[in-house]
Amino acid sequence: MSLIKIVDEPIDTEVLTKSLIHNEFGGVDIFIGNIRQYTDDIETEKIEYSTYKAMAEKEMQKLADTVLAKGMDVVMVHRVGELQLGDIAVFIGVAAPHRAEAFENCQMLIDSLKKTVPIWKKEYDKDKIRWGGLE
Amino acid sequence: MSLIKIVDEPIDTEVLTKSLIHNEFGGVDIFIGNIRQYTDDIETEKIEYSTYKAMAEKEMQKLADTVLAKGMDVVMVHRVGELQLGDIAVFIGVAAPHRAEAFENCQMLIDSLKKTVPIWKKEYDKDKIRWGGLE
Amino acid sequence: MKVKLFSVLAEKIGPTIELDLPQVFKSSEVLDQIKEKHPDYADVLNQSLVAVNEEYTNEEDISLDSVDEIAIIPPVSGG
Amino acid sequence: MKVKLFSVLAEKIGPTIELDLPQVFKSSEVLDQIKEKHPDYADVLNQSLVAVNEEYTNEEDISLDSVDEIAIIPPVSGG
Repeated sequence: MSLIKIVDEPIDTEVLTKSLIHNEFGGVDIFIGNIRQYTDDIETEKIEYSTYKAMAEKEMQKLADTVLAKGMDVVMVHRVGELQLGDIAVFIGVAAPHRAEAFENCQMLIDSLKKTVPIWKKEYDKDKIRWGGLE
Repeated sequence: MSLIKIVDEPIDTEVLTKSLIHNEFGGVDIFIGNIRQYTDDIETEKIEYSTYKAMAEKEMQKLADTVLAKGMDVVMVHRVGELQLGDIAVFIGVAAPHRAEAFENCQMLIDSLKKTVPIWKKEYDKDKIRWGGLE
Repeated sequence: MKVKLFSVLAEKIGPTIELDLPQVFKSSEVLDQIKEKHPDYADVLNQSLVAVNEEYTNEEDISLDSVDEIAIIPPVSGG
Repeated sequence: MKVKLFSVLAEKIGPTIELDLPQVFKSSEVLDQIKEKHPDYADVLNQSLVAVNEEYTNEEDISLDSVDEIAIIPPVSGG
């Protein structure tokens, strides 16, 4: 029972984790991305995520479908809005018969999400505001 | 605050997950192994895990130390005793500044645990009892 | 045609921008029209993609009749 | 010297087995002594390692004086 969505409330890791435990599958890999205080010397105070929601959920579903088609279960949830230090921005989980597949596909999903899903961060750093992704 | 142990009670994924969310780290990878009903045509009814506890915790700590030494956080918890279908046998989590390291080290820890940590399974399958690991 | 803007473009220019698009066009023409109106954001626009009906476009011809929604997608940075 | 057994060996033979070990020995001698007493489990013992003081041993000489605990480690199967 896959779950793919963008939310504007805190991500409930417990509910999402439990949804990935199935008798048919023996291995679950989960990636959680949370708001980090320091990136090298830059100190972050908060991050505002925005999205083009309908398209973002479509793009997330496309990514998930490639994994679901291989018979695994997938959860992909991204939070938007204003997030504080330590808040969870993204939760990606893959349940698979074999653990190597779970790891491989979970990593592929987060790597791909960062490339194709229309979500943007506005990072409030101590020295200035930074827009994610821009060169 | 790493946590390395063998327990004989259900594994609380929520507490362990929360313990891996730190402001210093942005990426957490978690592996969860649960009792699977079918392995190809073999139907499992339950699994009894036993351990040489003192040595197992030492071996788990050695594995964790290699990751802790790289500045990451690590949780490794293995449950022993009688586990039913869907029960969680093992929870391994790595929190790291960068997600690639989290994935890589989490996978290394579960792969290594399966090779060196003295824990054994007695699998009650529908057709017969199987002892894990034996050739 | 109202074109949706997001991220830094939405904040600086507004959530949408009205463009006058021909019957058949390419995504580059959409970006060019916005650059003309807002040359200050040429740099962001040069890094952006165009989505039509919630799908990324490349260099194909786009027929205005088939367009329900156009959006400018600056480099994404989720996760 | 009481040697600890685990897994299938513990279930079939018992949680410990009493062996008479010389002052200096190798891990293979521990396994050989058990195989002699329980030839039925030679196959499992051939796949097992020996731990001394909760550490895996290889082919080094082991001095009985330094031994607090010996255990036979059948192939592990956690996870």
